[in-house]
Amino acid sequence: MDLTLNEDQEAFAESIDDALARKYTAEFRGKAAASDVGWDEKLFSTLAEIGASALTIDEEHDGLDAGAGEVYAALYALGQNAAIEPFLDGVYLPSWLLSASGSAPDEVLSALAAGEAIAAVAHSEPGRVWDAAPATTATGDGSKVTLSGTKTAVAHADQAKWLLVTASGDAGFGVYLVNGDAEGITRTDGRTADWTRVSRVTFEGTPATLLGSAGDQGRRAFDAAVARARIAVLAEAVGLMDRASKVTVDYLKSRKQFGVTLSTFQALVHRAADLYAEVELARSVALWATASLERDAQTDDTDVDATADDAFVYIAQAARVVAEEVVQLHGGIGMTFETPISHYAARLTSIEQSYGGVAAARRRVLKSGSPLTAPTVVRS
Amino acid sequence: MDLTLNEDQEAFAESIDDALARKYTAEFRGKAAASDVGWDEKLFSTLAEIGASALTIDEEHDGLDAGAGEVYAALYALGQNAAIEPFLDGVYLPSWLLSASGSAPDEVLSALAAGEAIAAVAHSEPGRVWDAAPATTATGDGSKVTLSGTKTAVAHADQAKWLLVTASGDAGFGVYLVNGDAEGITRTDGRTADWTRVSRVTFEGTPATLLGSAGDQGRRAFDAAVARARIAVLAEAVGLMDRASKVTVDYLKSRKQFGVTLSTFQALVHRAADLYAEVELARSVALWATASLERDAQTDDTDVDATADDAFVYIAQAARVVAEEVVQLHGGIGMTFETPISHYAARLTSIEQSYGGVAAARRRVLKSGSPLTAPTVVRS
Amino acid sequence: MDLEYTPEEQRFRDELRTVFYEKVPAEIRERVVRGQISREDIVASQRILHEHGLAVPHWPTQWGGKKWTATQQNIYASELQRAAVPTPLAFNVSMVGPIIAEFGSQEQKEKFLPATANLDIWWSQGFSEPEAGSDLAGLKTTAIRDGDEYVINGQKTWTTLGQYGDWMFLLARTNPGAERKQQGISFILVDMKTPGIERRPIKLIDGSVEVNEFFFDDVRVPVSNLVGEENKGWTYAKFLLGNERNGIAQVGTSQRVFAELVDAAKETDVEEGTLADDPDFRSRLHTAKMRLLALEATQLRVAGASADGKPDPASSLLKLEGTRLLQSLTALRLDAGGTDSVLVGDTEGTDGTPVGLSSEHAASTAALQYLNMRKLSIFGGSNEIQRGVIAKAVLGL
Amino acid sequence: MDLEYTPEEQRFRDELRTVFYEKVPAEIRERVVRGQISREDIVASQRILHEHGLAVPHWPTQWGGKKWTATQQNIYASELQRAAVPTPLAFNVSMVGPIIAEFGSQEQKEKFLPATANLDIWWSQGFSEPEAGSDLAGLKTTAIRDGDEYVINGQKTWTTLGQYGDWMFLLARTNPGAERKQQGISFILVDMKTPGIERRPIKLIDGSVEVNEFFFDDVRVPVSNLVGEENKGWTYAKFLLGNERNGIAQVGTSQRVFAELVDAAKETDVEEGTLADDPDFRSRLHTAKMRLLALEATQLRVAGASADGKPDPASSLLKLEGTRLLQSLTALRLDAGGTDSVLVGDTEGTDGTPVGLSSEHAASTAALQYLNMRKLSIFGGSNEIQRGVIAKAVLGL
Repeated sequence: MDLTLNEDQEAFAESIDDALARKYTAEFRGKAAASDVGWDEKLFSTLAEIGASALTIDEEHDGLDAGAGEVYAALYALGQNAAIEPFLDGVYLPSWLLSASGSAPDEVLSALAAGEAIAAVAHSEPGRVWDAAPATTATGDGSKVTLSGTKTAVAHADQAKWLLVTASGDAGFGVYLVNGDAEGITRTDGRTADWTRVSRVTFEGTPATLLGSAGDQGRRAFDAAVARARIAVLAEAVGLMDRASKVTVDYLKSRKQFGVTLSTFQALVHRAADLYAEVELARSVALWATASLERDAQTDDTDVDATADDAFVYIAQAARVVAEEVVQLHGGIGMTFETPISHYAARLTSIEQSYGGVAAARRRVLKSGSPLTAPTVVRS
Repeated sequence: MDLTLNEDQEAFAESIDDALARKYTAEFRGKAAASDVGWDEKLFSTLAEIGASALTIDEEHDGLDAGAGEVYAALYALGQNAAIEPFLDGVYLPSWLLSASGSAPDEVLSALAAGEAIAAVAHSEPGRVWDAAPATTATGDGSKVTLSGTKTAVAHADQAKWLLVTASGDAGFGVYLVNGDAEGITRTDGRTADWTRVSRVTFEGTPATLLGSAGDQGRRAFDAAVARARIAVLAEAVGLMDRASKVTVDYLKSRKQFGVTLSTFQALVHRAADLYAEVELARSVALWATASLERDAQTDDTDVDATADDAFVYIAQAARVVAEEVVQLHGGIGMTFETPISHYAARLTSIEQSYGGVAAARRRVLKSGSPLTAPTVVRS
Repeated sequence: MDLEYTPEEQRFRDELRTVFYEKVPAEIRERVVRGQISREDIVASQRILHEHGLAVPHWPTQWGGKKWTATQQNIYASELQRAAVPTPLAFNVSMVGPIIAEFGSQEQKEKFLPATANLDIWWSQGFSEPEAGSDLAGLKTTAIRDGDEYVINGQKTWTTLGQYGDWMFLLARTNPGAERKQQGISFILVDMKTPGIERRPIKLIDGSVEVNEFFFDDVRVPVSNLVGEENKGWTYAKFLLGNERNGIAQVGTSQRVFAELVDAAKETDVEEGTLADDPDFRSRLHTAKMRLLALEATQLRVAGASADGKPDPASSLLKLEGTRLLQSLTALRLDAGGTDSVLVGDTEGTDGTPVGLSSEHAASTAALQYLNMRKLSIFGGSNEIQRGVIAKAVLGL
Repeated sequence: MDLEYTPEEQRFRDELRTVFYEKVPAEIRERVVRGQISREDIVASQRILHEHGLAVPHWPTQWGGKKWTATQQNIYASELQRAAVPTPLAFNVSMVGPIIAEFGSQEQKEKFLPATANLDIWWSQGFSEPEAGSDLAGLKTTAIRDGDEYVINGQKTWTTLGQYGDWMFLLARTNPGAERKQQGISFILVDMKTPGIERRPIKLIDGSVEVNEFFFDDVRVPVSNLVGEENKGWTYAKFLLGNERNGIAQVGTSQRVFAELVDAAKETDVEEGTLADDPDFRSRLHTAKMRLLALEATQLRVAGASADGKPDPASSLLKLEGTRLLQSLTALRLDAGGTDSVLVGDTEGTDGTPVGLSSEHAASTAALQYLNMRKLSIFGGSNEIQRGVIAKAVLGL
C-alpha cells in the first residue's frame, strides 16, 4: 500500500518544476499565450529534453514507456506553475489514442516523443454533449475516407501537425488521422478562459485515415484514452491548487490592511486552514486515481472510466472551491491578469469543464452503480 | 406589497412570547416534557386564554376565525421559546382537518377552541412514506366503520381526547374520527428527539366515523391541511432560529476563553454574521409562504402544497445549518440538556423531519415543475 | 400581509417597463446579457432614461429627482436589472451626484449636476489606493494647498471604467498631520485633462479592462473644486456607504439570469432528454430559485421597513447574499455549458472583451462572466467587510 | 504506487478480523451500531481484545505492546471501527497508559499498567474545567503539597464516562504562583473512592449521560500518585496531543455507516421504487462516498509518510474532515428515515439512552445519534482548534 510517488517520480516532478519556476511569472505566461504558437517554444523543448514529451510513448518510438505515476509527476509540476505548454492535449492524449489503435504511423509517434511536433484531438462539437455520437461523418473506406463536420474547442489545432478526429462512419464511431494542412479544413481560432489556444475546425471532404477499428470497440478505446486524460488533468489541478493555496498563504503573511498583515485576521486564517484540507484531500483522490490506473495496467481490471469519473467529480468540486477562495482571499489583486493567482483560478475553471465537463461526469456517475458502492482505497 | 405582520399580529406574538419567556428555561422545559401530560398545563391554559387555541376555529364554535398571519405569530412565539405546548399538532392541524370535512361534531371544535382538549392526527405508519396510501384499513360503512392498522409518531396520542386517523377504505383514502378511549386501541408511548411525547398506536376493530368524503377529494383535503401545517411549522422554525442565534451571539459576548471573550475571535464573529443572514433569509421565506396562504384563502388559487414544499425545503436546510452552528459555537455546553440551546437544536432537527420529512419534500419538488419556474414574490 | 403591488405601483411598473423594453434598444440590452456592453451603450442608455426622467430618480427634485417611495425605488432597480438595461453610471448618479447635491456649492451644482445626470460628464471614483482597499481611511494621496490651487500627489487604483473618465472625484489628505487617519481628508473634483495624470490600465483575468490605476504627479486643481468643507471628506464618503440599498442585492439581475438558465437548460440536449430533465441540475436550479426568492422577499421586507432612506445595516445582508447568489448562478451557467462554456473567440468586443466562439450558445461567454463576476464579492466592500458590518452594527459583536 | 497490502499485511488483517468478528460477541457490535453500548460491553470487549494481545498494541512490548508498523496500526484502527467493536477505552490505552509507561515510576508501572490494559481499572480524564476548555492551560484546580500528600481543590468537567471511573488522571496546579500559565502544572492519579469527591452527571440533549462534572474538596492523595516530575504536567499532556493519529479520522466507522446507509436505502420504499433510486439521495451518497475515499487515502498517505510515531499536524486535518464527514453521514441517515427517524421509545437502554420505538428500522435512533455526534467536532480539540493548529503548524500563519 503506497499512495506516494517514488523517488524517481518525485525527482522528475522537481526537475520540471525547477525548469518552469525559474521563468513562469504571470507576465511570462501572458506573453507565451499571446505568442504566435500560444506557448513558449524554448521551454517546451527544455521540458522535452528532460523527457516530458516521451513519457507515454513506447521505446520503439524512442519513448520512455513510463507509467501513470510519471504522467502525474509531469502534470503536477506543470500545474504548479500554471504552465500552458501542451503536453497533455498535444502529446499524451494523442499518443494514447494512437497507441491504442495499433495502426499509428511510426513517424507520428516518433515526432511526438521527440517533442518535434504536437497533435490535436478533435472530438467536441458545438452544443453537443461529449458522450453523443459525433455528427461529423466519415464517408468512403480504405484509403479513400473523407470527413465532413464541425469540431469545437480543439486545443492547439493551429499548431498541430496532425488532427485526431472522431467521426461517425458506416461502421459507427471511429478516430481518424488527418494532416493538419489537409484540404477542406477551415479554422476559427480562439482561446479558452485560461488563455489556452483553441479552434473551431470545420472539415469538408477532408481526406483521413481510420485509426484502429471503428464501432463500439473503437469508442471504448477512445473513452479509455480520455479517461486517462481525465485522471492526468486532475494531477494538473492538484498542482494548481497546491501552488495557488501556498501563494495565498504567503499573501496573507505579507499583505497589510488596517496597519497589520492579513494573517492577523482569524476569519481569513481559518479559511486558509480549510483550503489546506481541501487541497490535501484532493491530492489523495488524484493519487488514488493514478494508482488505480497503474494497477489496472497490470491486471485485467478495466474500470478506468468509472475511476476517472469518480475522481473528476470530486476534484472539480474542490477546484472550484479553491479557485474561488484564493481569488477572494487576494481581493481585487486576485482578479488581475498581472498576478499569478488569477491564472491559477482561470485554469482550474477550465479544467472543471474539460473533456465534456463536470456536469456530464456527474450525470454518468449518478446513473452508474457508483453511489451505492462502498468506497475503498485498498484493493484486496 | 407587505411581507410583515400587522400591529395586532405583532402584539399577539409578543403577548405569547411574554407569557412563555417568563417561565421557559431549559429546566422548565425538561420538567414539562417529563410531566404526566408532556407539557405545562397551566401555561397551555394561559395561552388558550389569550386566544392561542381558538385561532383556527370559526366563530360558531367560539373560535377567532383568524388567518395565516395569526398562526404565524403564535408559532413564531412558541418557537422563540422552544415551547412544547401542543397547539399545532393538537389543535390547529386537527381543526383544519375537521373544518375541511364539513362533518365535524360541534363539541370537538368547541372543545379545541376553548383549550379544553386536544386531538391527535395519526397518519404516519412505520417504514412507509408520507405520501403512500395508508396500510391501515377502514372496514364497513355508515355508523359501523372499524379501523385496523398501526400508526406511528402520533404526537400527544396519550393526551388526545380524539384521534384523527387516516385509513384506506372501499372508497379509498379517508380521515376518521376516533375517540381516544375507544376499544381496540393499543399505545406504545415514546418521545421524539426533541422530547415531544409521541406514540405508536395500533387499532384493532376500533369504531370510527368518516370525516367528510373518502377518495381523492378526501386526500386532497388532507394534503391541503397538512400543507398549512407545514407552513405553520416553518414559523416555529424561524422563531427557534431567531432566538437560538441571539442566545449564541450573547454567549459569544460573555463566554471567555484564553482570557478574552469569544467575540474577540473573528472567525467566530464572521460565522455569527453568516448565521444572521441565514435566519433573516429563512424568515423572509416563511413570511412569503404565510402571505401566499393568506392570499390563496382569498382567491381560487390553491397552490398551497407547492408553496409549502418549496418553503419547507429551503427552511429545513437553513434549520440544519443554524442548529449545527449554534451548538458548535457554544462548544460542549451546547450539547447539554441543561442549556436552552440544545433544546432549540433538537426541536429544529425534529421539524426538518416533520410531516414526512425534508427528503420526501425534496423528491416532490424535484418531480414538479418548480425547479424550472422563475421565483417571484410579487403576484401581479 | 399582501403579495400584490397597489394599482398605482402596478401602473408605475408598467410605465417603467415601457421605457426599459421599448425605448432602450434591444441590441444594448442583448449586449448586457452577454456581458459585452460598451461605453457608448452606457451613455446612450442613460440619456434615454434621463429623457424619460428615469436616470436620477433619487436626486433632489430640483435636479431631476422623483421623491419615490422605497417600494417604487425597489421596483425601479429590479425592473431595470431584469430588463437588462445598463444601470445608470453609479459614479455619476449614486455617488458624486448626491454628494454635490447635498454638500456642493450652488455654482458646483449648476455646473455639474445636469451634465452628470445626462452623462455628458463621465465621472470616475478616486477612493482606493494600493495600500488602502478595505482599509480606505489608510489612503495616502495628498492635496496640499498652494494659493488658489491644490497640488495633488499620489496614486489611485481599482478605478472602474476610468479609461472613459472626464472627471474624477477623489479623496485626498489636505491635512496630512491630522491625529486620526479619518481626519484631514477632503473630497475634490479633478478634470482628467489636467497635466500630471497618468493612467495605467489593469487587465483582468477575463481579458477585459474594467479597472485602472492613476498616478498623480503635482496635479494642480483650483480650490473651487473642493466639495463642502476642507478636511470633511471622510464624512461625505461615509454618507455614500449604505446609501445604495436599492439594487445592491441585484435581485432583478439574478431573476434574469435564472430565466436565461432555465431557457438554456431546456434547449441543451444531454445524453437523455435535455438538461432541464437532469435531476442533479434541477436540484441545483431549485436551490438557486429558493435562495432568489428568499433574497427578493428580504429586500421587499427591508424596503418596506425603513423608508427614511438612511443607511441600513440590512444592506450588508443584501450585498452578501446577493453577490453570493449571482456568483453561484454564473457557476451554474458554466456547468450547464460544459466544454462549450470555456470557449472564447479571437474577435474582440468594443471594450476589449473577446466575443464567444459559438455565440449561438448561451454558454459562449459563461466562463468569462463567471471569472468576471468574482469581483462582486470583492469590490464595493468585500463580503468580509460586510460580515464585519453585520457583526458590529446588527449583532453588537 | 500500490493499492494492495503486502501478503503479510493481508494476513495480519485477516487475523484481526477473526478476533473482531468471531471473538467479540455480535450483540455487543450490534449495540455499537445502534449507539447503545454499556459499561459492561466496553469492559467485556476490551478484555477479549487483551486476551488476544489486541488491547494495547502501541504500548511498549514489555507491557503488552506489539511494535506494529504505521500501516499495521492503521489497519487495526480501521478494522476495529468497521467491525463495530467498541474501541478500547481511550483514557486507559491511549492516554494514561502511555504516560505511565513513559514517565511513571517502576512501582506505578507495575501497579497500574496490567490493570489498565485489562480494564480492571476504569480511568477517567481530569483535564477540562468550566473556564478551561479550548484554553486548557487556563486550568485552576490546585494540588497543594502537605507532607506526604497533595490536597486537591477545584472542579473538572466534560469527564466522559466518568460515572464508571475507578481512578482519574488529572492536571492540577502544584505551583499556582508560576510565571506562565503552562508552568506549575502536575499530572496526578486519584483514586475516585477518596473522600471529598463529588460527581454531578451532565445529561446531554439526546438523553444520555456521557459526561460528568467532578468537584474536589480537600481531596488528599499520596505524593506517590504524582506521575513524573512535579510541575512538568503540561509536557506530559502535550505528549498526548497528536499522539492519536490512528483512528482519529474514524475511517472505519464512516465506512461502516456508509454501508449501513446504502443497505437501508435499498430497503426503504419511497413514492417510486426505493430510496436507493432517488437521484437526490444518490447524489448525496456519492458526495459522501468520495469524501470518505479522500479521507481514507489521506490517512494512508499520512500513515505511510511518518512512521516515527511523532505528533503530526496532519492529525488535525484527519480529525477536522473525519468528524465533519461522520457528522454528515448521520445527517444523511436522519434524512433517509424521515419522520421515523425522530422517534424514540420510552424504555431505556442500559446506559440510560432510550431505545428506538421502531427498532426494526435503522432510522429508529438516527436523530439521537445525529444529535449525539455533534460532540465529535467539539470534544477532543474542537474543529476551531484544529484549524488553528493547521494554520500555525502547517501553514506558519
